[in-house]
Amino acid sequence: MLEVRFHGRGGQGSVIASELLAQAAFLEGMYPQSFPFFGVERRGAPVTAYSRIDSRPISVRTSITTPDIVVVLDSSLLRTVTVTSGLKPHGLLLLNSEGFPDQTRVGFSGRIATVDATGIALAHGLGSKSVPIVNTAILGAFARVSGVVTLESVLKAIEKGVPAKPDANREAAAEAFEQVRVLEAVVA
Amino acid sequence: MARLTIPAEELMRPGHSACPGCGATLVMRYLLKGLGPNTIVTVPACCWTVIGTSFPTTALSVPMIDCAFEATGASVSGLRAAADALGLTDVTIVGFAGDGGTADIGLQALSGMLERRTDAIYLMYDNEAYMNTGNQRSGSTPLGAWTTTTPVDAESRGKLESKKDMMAIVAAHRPAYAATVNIAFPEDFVRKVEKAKRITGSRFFHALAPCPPGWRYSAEKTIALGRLATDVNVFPLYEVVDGRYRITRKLGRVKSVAEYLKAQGRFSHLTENEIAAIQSEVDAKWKRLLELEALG
Amino acid sequence: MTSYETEEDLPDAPIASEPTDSIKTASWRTFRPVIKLEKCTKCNVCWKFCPDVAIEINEEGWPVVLLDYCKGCGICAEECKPLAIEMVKEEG
Amino acid sequence: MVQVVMSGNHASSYAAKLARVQVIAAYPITPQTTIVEKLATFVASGELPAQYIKVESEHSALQACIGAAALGARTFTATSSQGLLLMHELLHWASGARAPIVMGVVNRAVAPPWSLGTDHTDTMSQRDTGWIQFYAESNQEVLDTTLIAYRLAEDPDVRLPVMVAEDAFYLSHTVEPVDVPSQDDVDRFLPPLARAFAVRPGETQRYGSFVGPELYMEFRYQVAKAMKRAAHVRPQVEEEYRRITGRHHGGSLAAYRVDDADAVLITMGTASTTARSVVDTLRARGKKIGLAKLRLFRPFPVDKVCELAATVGRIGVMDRCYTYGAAGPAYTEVVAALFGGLHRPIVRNFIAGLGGRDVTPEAIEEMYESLLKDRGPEVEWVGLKRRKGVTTHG
Repeated sequence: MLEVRFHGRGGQGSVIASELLAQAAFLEGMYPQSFPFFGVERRGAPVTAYSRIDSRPISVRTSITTPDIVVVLDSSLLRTVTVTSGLKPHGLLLLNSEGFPDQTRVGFSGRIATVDATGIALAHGLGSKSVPIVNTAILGAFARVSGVVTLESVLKAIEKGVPAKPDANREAAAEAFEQVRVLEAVVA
Repeated sequence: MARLTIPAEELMRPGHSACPGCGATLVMRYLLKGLGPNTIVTVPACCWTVIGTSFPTTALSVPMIDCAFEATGASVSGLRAAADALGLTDVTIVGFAGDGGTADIGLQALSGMLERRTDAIYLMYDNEAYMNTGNQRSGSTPLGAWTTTTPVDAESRGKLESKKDMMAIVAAHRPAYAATVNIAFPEDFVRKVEKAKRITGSRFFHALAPCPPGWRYSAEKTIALGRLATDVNVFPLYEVVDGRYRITRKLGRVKSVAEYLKAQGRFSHLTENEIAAIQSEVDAKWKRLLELEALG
Repeated sequence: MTSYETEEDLPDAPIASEPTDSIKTASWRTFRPVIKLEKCTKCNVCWKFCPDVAIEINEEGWPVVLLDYCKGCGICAEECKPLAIEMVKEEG
Repeated sequence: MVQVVMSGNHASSYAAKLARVQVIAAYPITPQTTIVEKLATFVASGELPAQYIKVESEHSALQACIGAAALGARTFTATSSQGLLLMHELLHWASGARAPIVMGVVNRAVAPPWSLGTDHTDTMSQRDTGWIQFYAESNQEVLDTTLIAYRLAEDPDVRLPVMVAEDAFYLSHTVEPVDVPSQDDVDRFLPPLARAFAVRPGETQRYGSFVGPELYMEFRYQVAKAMKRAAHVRPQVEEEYRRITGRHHGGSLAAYRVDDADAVLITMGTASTTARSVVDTLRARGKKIGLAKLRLFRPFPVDKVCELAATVGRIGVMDRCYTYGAAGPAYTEVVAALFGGLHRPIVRNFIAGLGGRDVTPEAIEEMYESLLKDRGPEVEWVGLKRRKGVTTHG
């Protein structure tokens, strides 16, 4: 079973990202379970959402404390939220940022992938400068680096799942799939 | 240095959890500037339940007493009765509730409080929908507005009913004082609060509280939109003292309501004649208000 | 701020008494207001309209943004008549 | 101390007056109305300098009391049946806020169909709300228990709201002699309410607050602890009340002629008076039976029930209420209490007196006879009008 934790800010689409991931996994015949951290969503305030994906029906209903993959939709969160807490050493950290962060600052020496989801989203008119909608772009990158779901099922999930601009969202996901870059784990 | 036009003392603290650009925080801030520290605020389920932050912190320097969604008016009466019984005579008791908590689920308790002439202030901060639960339609949502429960689609054009006129309902109870206040006009807001503080008996405020995520506009426009609401006569500023109406802001030329509606995503679907229908409703209400004022 | 970890730490009734000043909401913003004092006329409008009480007026009467709390809503910049406030993007 | 012939309702009003309540908030409902009417005369005459808020609903009545209690005033309210059900949201709120409110409840059946008769369904439906719950058997007990309720509610180790239930009409509108303690005696027993918890103007305090999963259980555990402590504080308070007034009502489970009994019936409220007389008549005919009056339903006297089972082989529980899809709530609690104990008496549930139906001596005798038989239905609706003879499980 694979466990994913999404970090974002209110209004950036983290919860929809987890739901789209669930839909994509389902389309590939897998059993998904996605849920938001039920707290106080405020535009701009930190938000977390979770996904579980397994080949068998998922048999646990708790929050996720040791994720295999952490996805960060807004890297400014690195300043205030320990996004890597509980992240498995051999796990993956996928960041929406232009460049690679200094690994020590992030406190994680496993695989790190980055993609400029904000740039891609704004280029496709998704959200505004202050609140870019980056969830579909980050999912495109996720498809590439996670090895869990294919880009094709992510695009199909986006088709039905996004509240607006399905085409722009699909293009953003495809573009992020291309642009995502991976820094292999320093640890053997 | 320009003299401050409203009291300097801050009884609402920074660090609260309101959305950026939230109108309801300025409503609280100006209310407490007008009333001062000897104030106790009782708050039902609403945005402020969350804005006030979670334990162990509180966003007000004065006591805030949580109460049930339907019962702000009763909580106010209970606090006032206890204050009188315990000799805390000069403390001001305030009920501070949202539009849903006042116009819908809390209307009965408010009516009871007013009918009992409870010597207290009840302020309804009006962001025009159940915003704390994600923008569902309330009785105070304006005609034509999109909300999650009044979607825009083939069979639905946003809210089909007009906004519930709380000031008229409250005025029918003949309170000692009732007024509309708007955060875009803080001086008028605080002056009315200071005036109400000096009056004994039941006093009511209808405060406009623009809401960026709910009304779908960019956060920096909160004040501009609040100003526009009054300047297009959607939210006229007036007070009712012992049944006599007095408009506290009159403009030579009134702007068209279209300018106000087009600045908000929740109205972006409106057609020209839907806007025209809203314009005529606004004009009719303004005309009625002028007539009420003329009654003297 | 006192820490409340266990049941014994709690007050006997659900009463919260720590001011929210201990909560830094800075991380919420993606833009930050920068006040160009040379244009500022000390009119206090920014202080007046801040929903987060995140602008203070210092002794000389200048407005000072409390960056611990500012959520970057931009009302101050929007309402500043002399256009002395600019919203600047926070670095990544 | 003076003896006055008065109704159960007025006994409740006198107790509130003697307790020097400061804020009353109440909404009228049959059969509670003469409680609040009497209080209105006390306030109007100046005998009771309280603030009386005539609210527009029971929901508001309890919210007003909670608001007043937050400032540290001693509060009183009273209601019945539908009114108590409307208060349900605030009943949970009061215990969570640790508000020491005392409420008189005149037990009355819940609609539909409308019924004014006594029935414990209203108060039994509130057994999970964190209120201490007494059930009175006499007007004297209503007055005494209401005063005891204030001492218990305001005890620093307790600080929980208390409900004193009395049966509609059998007590509320029945007049009988009641010893009314002097104001001095009551003042000695019940000092003014210490404003320990009260919020003070000018303080940075939020009363109620908001928590995530990390602290909610801990706050609610405090209410659970307070209820446990109430079980220990109650006997001390009642002992002191006996010392001052000479009266004691038998504690949480008042046993009568149980020591050598083969069968004991547990009853609540006014049925206990009738049952006690039946014990005497059947004892006179050589039947070894006894009675235990369950007076305190929350906190439930588990130890007392287990004590009873140590010497009695057959226990009947008369419920003036029924939980659909299960059994009578008092029966369910008794069986649960015994499960952890050492003894396995036969326990049977008798549903009787719903909607104000008389619990006659004959009905009580029928319960004892059924209890003394080796086999019988687990739950029996006694006095139920059915064509078939046997009134078995509901």
